[in-house]
Amino acid sequence: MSTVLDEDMGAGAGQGAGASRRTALSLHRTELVLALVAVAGFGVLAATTGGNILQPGTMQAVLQFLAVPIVVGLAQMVVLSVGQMNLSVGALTGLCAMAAASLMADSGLTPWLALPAALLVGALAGLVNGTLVVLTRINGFIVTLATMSVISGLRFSINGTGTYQDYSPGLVRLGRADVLGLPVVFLVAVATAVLVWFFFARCVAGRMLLASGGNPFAARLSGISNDRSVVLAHLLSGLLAAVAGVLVVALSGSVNASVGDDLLLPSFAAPIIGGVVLTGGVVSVLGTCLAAFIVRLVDVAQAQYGINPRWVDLVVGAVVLGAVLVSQRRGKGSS
Amino acid sequence: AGCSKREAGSATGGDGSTLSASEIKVALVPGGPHPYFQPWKDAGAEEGKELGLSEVTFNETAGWDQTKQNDVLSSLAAQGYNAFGIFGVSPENINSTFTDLTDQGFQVASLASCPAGDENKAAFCLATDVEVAAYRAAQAAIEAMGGEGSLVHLTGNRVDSNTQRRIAGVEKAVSETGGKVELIQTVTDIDVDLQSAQRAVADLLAAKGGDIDGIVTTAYNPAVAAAEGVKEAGLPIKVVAIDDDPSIISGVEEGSVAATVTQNPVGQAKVGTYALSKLLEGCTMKEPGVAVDSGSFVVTSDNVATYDDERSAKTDELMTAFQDDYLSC
Amino acid sequence: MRVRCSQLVKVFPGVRALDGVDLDLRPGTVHALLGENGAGKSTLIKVLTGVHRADGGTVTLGEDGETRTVAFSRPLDAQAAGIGVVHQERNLVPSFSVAENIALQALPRRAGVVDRAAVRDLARRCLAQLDLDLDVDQPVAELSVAHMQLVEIAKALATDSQVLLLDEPTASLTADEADRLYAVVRRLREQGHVVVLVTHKLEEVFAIADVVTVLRDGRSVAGSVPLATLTRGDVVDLMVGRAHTELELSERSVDRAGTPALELRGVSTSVGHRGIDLAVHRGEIVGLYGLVGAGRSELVRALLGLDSVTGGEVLVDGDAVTIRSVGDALRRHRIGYVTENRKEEGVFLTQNLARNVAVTVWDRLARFGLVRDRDEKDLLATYRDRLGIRLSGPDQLAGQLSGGNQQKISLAKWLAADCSVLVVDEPTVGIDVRTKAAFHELIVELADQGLAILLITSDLPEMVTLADRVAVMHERRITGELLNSHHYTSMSAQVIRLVHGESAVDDPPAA
Amino acid sequence: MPWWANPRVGLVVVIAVLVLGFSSARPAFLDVELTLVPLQRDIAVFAVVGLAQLAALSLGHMNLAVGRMAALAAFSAGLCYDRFGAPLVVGLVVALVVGALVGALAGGIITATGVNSFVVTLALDFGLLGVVALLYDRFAGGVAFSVRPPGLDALRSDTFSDYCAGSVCGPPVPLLVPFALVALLAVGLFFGRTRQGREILMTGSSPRAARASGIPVGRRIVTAHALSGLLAGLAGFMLATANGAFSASIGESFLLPSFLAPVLGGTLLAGGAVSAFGTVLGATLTSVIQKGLNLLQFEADALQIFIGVVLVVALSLDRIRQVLAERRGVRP
Ligand SMILES: Nc1ncnc2c1ncn2[C@@H]1O[C@H](COP(=O)(O)OP(=O)(O)OP(=O)(O)O)[C@@H](O)[C@H]1O
Ligand SMILES: Nc1ncnc2c1ncn2[C@@H]1O[C@H](COP(=O)(O)OP(=O)(O)OP(=O)(O)O)[C@@H](O)[C@H]1O
Ligand SMILES: [Mg+2]
Ligand SMILES: [Mg+2]
Repeated sequence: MSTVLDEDMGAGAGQGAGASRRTALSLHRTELVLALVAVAGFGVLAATTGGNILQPGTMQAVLQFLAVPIVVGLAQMVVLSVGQMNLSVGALTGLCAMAAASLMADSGLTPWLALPAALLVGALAGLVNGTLVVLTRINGFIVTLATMSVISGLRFSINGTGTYQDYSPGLVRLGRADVLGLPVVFLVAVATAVLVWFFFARCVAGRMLLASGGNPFAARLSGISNDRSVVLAHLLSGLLAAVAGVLVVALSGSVNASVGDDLLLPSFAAPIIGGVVLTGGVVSVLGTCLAAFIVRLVDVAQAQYGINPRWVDLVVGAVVLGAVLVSQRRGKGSS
Repeated sequence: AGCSKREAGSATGGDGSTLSASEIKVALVPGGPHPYFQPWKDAGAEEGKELGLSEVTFNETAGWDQTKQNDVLSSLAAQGYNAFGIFGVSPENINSTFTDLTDQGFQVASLASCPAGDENKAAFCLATDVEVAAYRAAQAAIEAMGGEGSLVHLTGNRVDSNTQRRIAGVEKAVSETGGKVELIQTVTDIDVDLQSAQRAVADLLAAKGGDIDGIVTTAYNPAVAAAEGVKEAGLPIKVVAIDDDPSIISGVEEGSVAATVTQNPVGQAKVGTYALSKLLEGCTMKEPGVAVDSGSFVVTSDNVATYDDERSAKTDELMTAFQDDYLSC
Repeated sequence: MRVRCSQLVKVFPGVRALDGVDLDLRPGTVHALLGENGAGKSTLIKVLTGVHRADGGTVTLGEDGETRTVAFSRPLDAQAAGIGVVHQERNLVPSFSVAENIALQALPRRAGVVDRAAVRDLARRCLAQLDLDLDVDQPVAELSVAHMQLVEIAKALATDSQVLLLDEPTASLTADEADRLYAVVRRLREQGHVVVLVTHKLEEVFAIADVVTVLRDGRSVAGSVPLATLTRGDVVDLMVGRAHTELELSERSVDRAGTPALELRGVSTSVGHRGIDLAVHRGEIVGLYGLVGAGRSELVRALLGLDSVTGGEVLVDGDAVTIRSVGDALRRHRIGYVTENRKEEGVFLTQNLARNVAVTVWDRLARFGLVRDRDEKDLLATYRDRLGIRLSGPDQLAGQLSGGNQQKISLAKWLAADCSVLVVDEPTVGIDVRTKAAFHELIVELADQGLAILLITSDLPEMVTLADRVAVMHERRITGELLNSHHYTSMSAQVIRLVHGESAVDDPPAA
Repeated sequence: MPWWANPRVGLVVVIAVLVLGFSSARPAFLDVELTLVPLQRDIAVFAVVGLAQLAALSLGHMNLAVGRMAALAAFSAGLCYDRFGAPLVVGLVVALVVGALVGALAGGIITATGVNSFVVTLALDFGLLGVVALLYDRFAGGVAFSVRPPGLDALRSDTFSDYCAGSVCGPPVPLLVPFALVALLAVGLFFGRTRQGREILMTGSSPRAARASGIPVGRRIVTAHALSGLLAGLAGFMLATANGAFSASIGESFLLPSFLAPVLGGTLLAGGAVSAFGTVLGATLTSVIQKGLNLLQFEADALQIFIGVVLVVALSLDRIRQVLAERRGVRP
């Protein structure tokens, strides 16, 4: 074969084909569109409610209850990064909240001991999840469904149907405090998000998780242990769920075994609307946070407008689909 | 062709045959774990001991799922339980469950809630009339508001006929004020999880806290959340809660909750167990399927110390009513 | 470092992929590893690098005095022992940047945090060895196949191994890039490294290798023979196991008088083709040649509805048609399309072979709406024999086949579809010599039976052998059309001129 | 492949062991009227729910709206009985059609927009929740229809042993079970034997390769989702029948079991491989565990803990078989 043929090789470089290229680019586009949707939604709310939403009190309520969805979304995102799922995040959030409250109310521990203990519980549960997945090679979906059941049982066994209150006035005061108008719990959630972002963007361990999720075989060939990635992802997911639990304890002033029952779908919705793919290898901390914010705006809108509850779900459905549609249409249109 | 349906037979007890107290095993089956039902456990056991029954059990594993509850019931039946006091998870379906059990010769009572519609296939229904309870709660709220202003109603699962009845009860009380009180919002589906209830309350207060004069809650988690949220926000909103969980009673005591409407779970379990055992011993209902109100009590800071006596009195009254009026032995 | 394998055995369910292989890799040599598709070359490489664990035999490292026997249980072990590799299939993390993919095996780090400057540095150094100027921050998903391949080679260079195993590294490279690679290989040889080269391109073997090992059916039939002692014919005979005769195709005559089976008139596409005229008659093989990236694949993809045709006319048997999808093409117009991208589009890696082959003909196989497994298996058996596909059974998953055999499956499914027009894109990438010849015979036979064939290949000798006419594409335009004289030297000269956008006319074909 | 290497065999063994264990601990487990008949009814309903999810999983998609599709289908059946006095089977057909149409709508949105099925069906779930509530409000004056067509009660509570030809009576199998059997056979045949079903599986394992192989990918996606909706509709009808009323709460608890049954049975979440029979085994396994533990009368918390533990332990036992199979070099 002659070599003359290839002088102008690379003439077309940079226009490479391939569908996967789109995923990489569309992630940024998704984030951008979500940001636009969030700003627009917020703007519309502010305008139509006569600025009520901009009142400090309202803003605070909006952001306070955004903290837990963000952290729980991140907890799910971490396992999605390696192509796994964690169905136990919600129950685990509840368990950790109950454990912390119980340690303070029943055992009289100070929050300084109770909260780290709750975090430890979460991390341990995550470790168990990950280890079970790796050791038994049973589908992670099933394993975490089973552990979800176990965790729900444990959560319920701490205090039955009872509600803990007045466990630590100091902690609750802190949980409801704000710094420059930003609630402390929200700041904690943002800090957590920044840490998670840093972990995935810069830390060797985080990059390894993404490599395992993006192409397990390639990761193995590069000396990365996929098993270790799976265990680590579950462990971090448990830890983040525990952080969410701690936020619940600090924010609400009362917790019972029902906490976490309503978190499973939102935990998936935030990252998936945020552009994270179920098969792993791609994460978007910003997208997850923005998606959680948009979902939160829908709640707020419901309260602000006093929408007939019968129509709320229709509206939520339309908004979710609409937001995603806009982001994907954009993605298609400009590529 | 030549195929015909066999007549249904019966499995255990009932059907004319009578049982002695020591053969009677009663199961009290709520829809799922909930603080409201907790008194059933002890009240039922106590009554069972008093009557010399073989066993009275309390099983809350139904998990708010009618299919699971049916499962739990048939498992209990297979274990030899022959009388059931049931809080049906879904009131619109529960008559079928009752029919299944009675067809097999078991005795069934509908406790704490009656089936939806006008029919009751259980031997009797001993329950708070949820519509009346909600009506009274709304009335209490309206009274606390001084008879005028804006009211908000917080409640649970919308696609449940009990919720529908509660909404109707509140609406009735509001309409009776002749426009002086306005029901500005009904928030549903916030009983799943305490956090959702807290979030909904926070959003509500942020949106219209200033315009709201009263909140009436007819589900547990919203009640806890509303009591707390209002106290926290420091708004002059009157909150009327439901039931007498310790957290709510302490709210009534310290004034953050204007009133709570308590029901009579102890009476339901006690009288229910009694009547079920009598039915197995050969008594019959004079009027099968009768609905008996187990009573509801508005508790304010005035009577928080004494409402329980009132309630015990009601229970005793129910007991005699069953002995004298409802059962024929 | 010297590496010796003796009597290596590797068994997969249903196949003995390696059945007693001996290999002796001496420092300072380029060692060609040859064999037909499915002979076990890739498996041997995977055993040597810890991807698979051998079921028997030994691997020893080191010179005579101090040898040690090793059994790698994971890729990391092989890496640590100084063995680097480029596997046959691409193994990159799509969302990662070029730099990070190159450095992934040992990410430079500081306190657990990736040292991004060092990563970029390392990547640039490795790419520089290949004379490659790529944006190291670009995600590899955005690269062309060729560039991915080069990144993978750069990645293997990053660990500075004593032994470098290259499994068909040039399959998707052009000759120019291949030359750059071989420059690196020569340099490594001079530095005393061993390079193992697996390829089906015998010209490359004779240009660069010193020693050759030939595998057949998992056994080494020639163990570490100096290449100087062999001719091309000898090597082919060793691989095939019998005397192999070069294919002699008889002169063909094509009747171009009737309506073309497929004709493009002034076609433009959404990807930028303008005014494309092209006609393929029944019984004719039309070659479409061009540089990598000239837009040939894009043109046929648009034609088949995978992209859109925006202007001009497409005629099938003289009737203007609109083709919306491959299914449309197959069922309404009987046009088949063998893709160049076998891993993503050609085969269903996680489905069994029978289904892979029958996917285009289920409506024909169905009786009363139901498809019987037996019919699928018969179909597979037919093409197994016809194309010489090495498989262990119809239930084997396509992903478990050797690369070349996957290519054959991708082909078989369209042969089974019984089309009257066949569009074939790079059909013989990664296919061994014998199958290639068989395939050429098959294409000619199909054309003789009256099929119209549009053949895209970057393999110029193949083009000259097969095509009746050659159309050349440059920057998404047809720059000229030539009647094939089947005379390599003159044809190639003309084609090359067209390839660069010049006219071919002033140089009359030398017959 | 030896018979024991088949993953389905593992499930059968696990189920058999559990049944043995439970029935020796609680002989009541073998009580026909009170245990086995209700158990079969549960399995029938949840197998169909699982098959509904399986239809979406075949593509590597998910249907988060299974429950709500079931609710809407049950509503339509109820409406037919209530407003038009339709006979039993008409309501069933209407339920199936409505389910299929809603499913097709989901599939249509997914193909038209290219949005992830998770998001589309999640949004649809919310939308349907609202629609179902509004519809019951408008047409049933609340949350349930009370009218029951003739035959419904028999379908609900009878078993074949209630029907005798002369002295020969049928087996103690609930009348609902054949519905599940038909669904099982139909789904098995569809994915195993028909061109459409196979093309859906091919699409599931690689959409790009499917498109390049001439499979009308868009239409197959719509078909699979329509099938999912149809089966959800059937499940809704069956549950409404089993529970005795056409109410808005039908399907509320379908979501997790719908995934559990097929995934336990060997269906891949990633798409491209399904097992209809495995789904039935998966539903059986979960129902048996639930039933057995119910009979052991645990407290609410212990019950949940044990359900999880038994599930993991049972599946781990099956793993041993799998490991053995792999060691023997058997391809799964
Ligand atoms: N993971 C696997 N499972 C089962 N069989 C396999 C697997 N990998 C390879 N084989 C089989 O082993 C044999 C050798 O395959 P191998 O990939 O080593 O061939 P090769 O010489 O590299 O061929 P090619 O030139 O086509 O790349 C083939 O028959 C193939 O089907
Ligand atoms: N090796 C490459 N280098 C740069 N760009 C490439 C390369 N391969 C493909 N492309 C891109 O692909 C597009 C055209 O590719 P297409 O596959 O249609 O061309 P082709 O003539 O068939 O070449 P190939 O031999 O790669 O199949 C161009 O936009 C080009 O940018
Ligand atoms: Mg190979
Ligand atoms: Mg090409």
